[in-house]
Amino acid sequence: MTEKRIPHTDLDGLLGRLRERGAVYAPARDDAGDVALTQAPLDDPMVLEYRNFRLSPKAFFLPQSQTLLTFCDGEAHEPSLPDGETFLVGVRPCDAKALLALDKVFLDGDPPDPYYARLRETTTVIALACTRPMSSCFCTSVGGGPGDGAGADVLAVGLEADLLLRAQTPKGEELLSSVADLLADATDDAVKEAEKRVGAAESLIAPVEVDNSAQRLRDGYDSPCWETASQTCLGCGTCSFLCPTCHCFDITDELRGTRGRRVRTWDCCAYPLFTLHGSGHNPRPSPKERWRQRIMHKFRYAVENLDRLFCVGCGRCIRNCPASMDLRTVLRELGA
Amino acid sequence: MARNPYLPYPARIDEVIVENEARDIKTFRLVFEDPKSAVEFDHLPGQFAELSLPGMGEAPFGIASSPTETDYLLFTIKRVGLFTTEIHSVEAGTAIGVRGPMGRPFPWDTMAGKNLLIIGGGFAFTTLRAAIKYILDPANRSRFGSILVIYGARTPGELMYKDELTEWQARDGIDVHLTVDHADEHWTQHEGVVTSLLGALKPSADNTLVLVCGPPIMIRFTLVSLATLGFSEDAIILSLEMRMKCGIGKCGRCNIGSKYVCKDGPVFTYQELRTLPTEY
Amino acid sequence: MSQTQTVQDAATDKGWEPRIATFLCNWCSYAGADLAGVSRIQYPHNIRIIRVPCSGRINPAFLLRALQNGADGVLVSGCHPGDCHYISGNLVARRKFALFKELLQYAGIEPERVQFTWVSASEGGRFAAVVEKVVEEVRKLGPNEKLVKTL
Amino acid sequence: MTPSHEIEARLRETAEELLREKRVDLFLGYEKATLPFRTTPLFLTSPEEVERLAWNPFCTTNLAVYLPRLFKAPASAREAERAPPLPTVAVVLKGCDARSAIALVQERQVPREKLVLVGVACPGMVDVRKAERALGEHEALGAGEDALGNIHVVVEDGREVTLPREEIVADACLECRAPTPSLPDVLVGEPVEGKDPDGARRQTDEFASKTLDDRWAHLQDELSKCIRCNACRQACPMCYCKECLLDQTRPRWVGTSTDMSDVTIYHLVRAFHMAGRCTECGACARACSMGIDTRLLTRKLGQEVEDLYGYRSGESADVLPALSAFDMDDAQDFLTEP
Repeated sequence: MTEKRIPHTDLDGLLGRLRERGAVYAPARDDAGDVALTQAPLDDPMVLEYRNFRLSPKAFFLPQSQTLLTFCDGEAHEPSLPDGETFLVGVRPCDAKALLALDKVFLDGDPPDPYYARLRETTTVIALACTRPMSSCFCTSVGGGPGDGAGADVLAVGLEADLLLRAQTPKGEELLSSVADLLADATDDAVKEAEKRVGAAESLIAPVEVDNSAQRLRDGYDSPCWETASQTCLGCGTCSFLCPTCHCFDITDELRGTRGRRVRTWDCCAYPLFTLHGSGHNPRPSPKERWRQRIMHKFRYAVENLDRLFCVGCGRCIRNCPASMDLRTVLRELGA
Repeated sequence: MARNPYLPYPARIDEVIVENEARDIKTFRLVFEDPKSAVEFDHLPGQFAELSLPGMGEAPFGIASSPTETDYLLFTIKRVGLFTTEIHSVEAGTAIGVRGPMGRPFPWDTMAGKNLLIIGGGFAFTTLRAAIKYILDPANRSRFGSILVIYGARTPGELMYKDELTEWQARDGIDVHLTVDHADEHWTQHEGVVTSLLGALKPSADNTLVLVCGPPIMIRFTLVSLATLGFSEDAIILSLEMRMKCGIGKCGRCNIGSKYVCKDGPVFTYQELRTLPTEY
Repeated sequence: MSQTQTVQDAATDKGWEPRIATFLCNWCSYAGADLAGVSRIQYPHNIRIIRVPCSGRINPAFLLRALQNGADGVLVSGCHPGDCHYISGNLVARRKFALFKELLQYAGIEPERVQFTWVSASEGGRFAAVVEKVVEEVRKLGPNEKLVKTL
Repeated sequence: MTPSHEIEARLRETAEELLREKRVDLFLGYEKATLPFRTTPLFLTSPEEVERLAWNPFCTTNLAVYLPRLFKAPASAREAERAPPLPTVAVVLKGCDARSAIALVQERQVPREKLVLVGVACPGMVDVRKAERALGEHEALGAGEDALGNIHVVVEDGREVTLPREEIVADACLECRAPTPSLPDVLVGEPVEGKDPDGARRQTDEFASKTLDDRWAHLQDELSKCIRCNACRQACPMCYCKECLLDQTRPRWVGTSTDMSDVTIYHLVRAFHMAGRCTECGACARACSMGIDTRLLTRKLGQEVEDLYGYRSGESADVLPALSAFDMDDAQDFLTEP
């Protein structure tokens, strides 16, 4: 595992080199003050201090609307897959980790999803260790951490004067060697400083008890808490759409004249129509079943099925729920 | 490179057969445009496929034909929703896309050497027809014991595959009993719900597996009757219907608990179903 | 649906011609259009007529859908106030239409793209004149690019 | 302005009394949420739990949104036979929320006789987004209110920051014309006057004064943030349709994609359906996690309805909603004449 160092002052040079290879998305502050992954020629130095982005980067791998097929005169054709490289710089470790969950469904599943696979293949993720966790964060309880590089190709840790860069995958190794001339070797001091910073961030994160969640949720399937908790649910898709691991989708056809396309778009299990049969029967008829499904899917079914929690503790669903629901409350109530 | 799982095999609707009096159930006979597709499309009764009309959408349907019927695929479709209304309006000759075969078939290995009790209700008889055709094929018949079929519909006019039913009733090697909820003046066979006929026939549970497909209400009562007759939960095999989109375990729509109906099903034993949430 | 698709199909490669999705109530305006035809009154061929039971049946989403599917303009006509065959369908519709037109304009869509009028069964001439005017106004605007969806 | 803690105490007393005397089955109010600047709706059924009820500057949710589902009509005759009797519900309502409740009564979604409207004279609620922006990169770990109604925040390094209330109150609240609920069964707090009731007109006039193409460009820019999550619709008390036109599939009127044409039509349809029905509570804007100004179009339509038909939504339970009514002399200068 290669470990390197780059001074903050050389970051622009690094981004410049990446831009020669493909599209580069890096954190930038918008007019309203929000920091988002933005593809812009950066005049200002890259933003290194920020809370996590409002939107998770999952749309880079599973676009919200994606053409699966095109139609012409009754014939279906595969759209051409993108082949240019994309670099995502500054993804937080929780969001990088979410990619491992998505990989379980879209890469390891039989058959793999060719569209996801291609975007995953052409995209390099350079994560930036988190120094500013929020009160809604609980990554450390779901197997992650502010300095966890799993899911990323390179993990960067911001130091006083440098970034420590650690290759996580062969793709990351290749990337670091391709810009070796910009990098210095990591020193013991740098590694220690990184550890200290990550540790400091870790200490800010309040734990949530999710050990053995699958078993506890199995036991809690008929708990009255589902009814109580779901009373406030408005049935919108905010939690799912902002969630870095939620991946359910709909497929619809669009046609005009003899041309058209088959599109997949994000969908959400909180919507009543999600499971509605053509016959009018609905297996999950009320918010109770739908809210339970969302929690069960993340903390039990995914564990039973794919051996992985489908929650990375980013807290987006908690911060953005219009009814201020907090899934940690339910997990606590169920002792899950 | 592996075939894009979202890309359907091009096929053509060869023939459209109206199955019932209400004219809302039709059987579509499909022929692949490329004979190679027919080879790749290697299915077993119990499996389903996604059919699509370009621009009109896609929907999953149980395959009504047996792999022993090599020249075509059959799908029997009731007009209920968006896609089914579209497909009911097309004529023979229309291009159609087929993705599949998908899902787990009936457990043919377990069924070998067993007596089979096949219980169907109404429109859900489609994959059971595929199973019967498969069993009755001379190459397969000797692999199974006795075959008892119980098939019911609301009225005589609602029974599907009428010609075949008549043929099966006339031939050896299979015992077919029909029933209708409401008889008309020409009906000479059993009248009453499926469970009443099941109660009258009292099939033995000994070395017997049951395949059950039908509307939820029929299934509920049938399971009770089967328990009374001494059938164990792992001897009862059911097929579920769920709303589906991708058919390949990605879109998350057909989950029942940790199972995907599209991949882990649609065929489950009653024993397996008992471990799942009742969200179907 | 198929009617709005026809509007699209009418596109020709030789020069742009406005396509106007025209919603007419069954009782007055459709009969008015019919009368224009029977009386051999000339009017531009740019309209594609969609017959609805009453102007009160029209959901503004229909009009948006037409614009999304490539219509360059939309024309809606019903019975004159007081003449509605369902007594007050057009009067309820009038409020909807007034607000809808205002909404589109406020949102930045040219007001000429969506036009409303009343035509009775005896007003073949009026129908032709309205169509003439609407087609001319939309022609001046050029193709609808704001709401149309490119597939 | 009545201090929040007094209002909170009154609400608890009211709830305790109503539940204990079994005059209501359910008391719908607010409870502190896990994060600062937020409350979550509380469905209270037991008089022993009234201590959970909260009143503070963060009681933003329009609780009227939960009313239609509590009184949902049975889907079939068979269901009607088995349906439990309708509940009696007390609900805490600010000025805007009370208008929504009245509008729901008007549209016969909720029976008035089953409601106990507990109105609170509302000093304006804090906009979470504004508050979070005001803190910059700091995060609030706790928030409270002083006697003047200003917000005191403790941030992560232990410092306390004061945010002047008027700087972080929601736009909808600033523009509110009737913060004191009309027609309540119980009114809590001294009546409050609107802060800038002309603000809404000013904003629409300003937007209308832009050129057509600038307006379109602004709208597109705003809507390009949309992720089609439906939160604006779901948070709206007036969006109770059993099957929304935007969800219909036979035919599908609006595509599900993030194509700008689909997105724009989604928002035009949603806004239009609010014409003469929107009570200007701002729930849609609050619910939008992407910060879209969802009130841009609905605000304008509300004013048009008022100007053309002299009607404002939610002010009286007895009149016919403007778009269900008509007048022979309604303006029709928008028509195309030959």
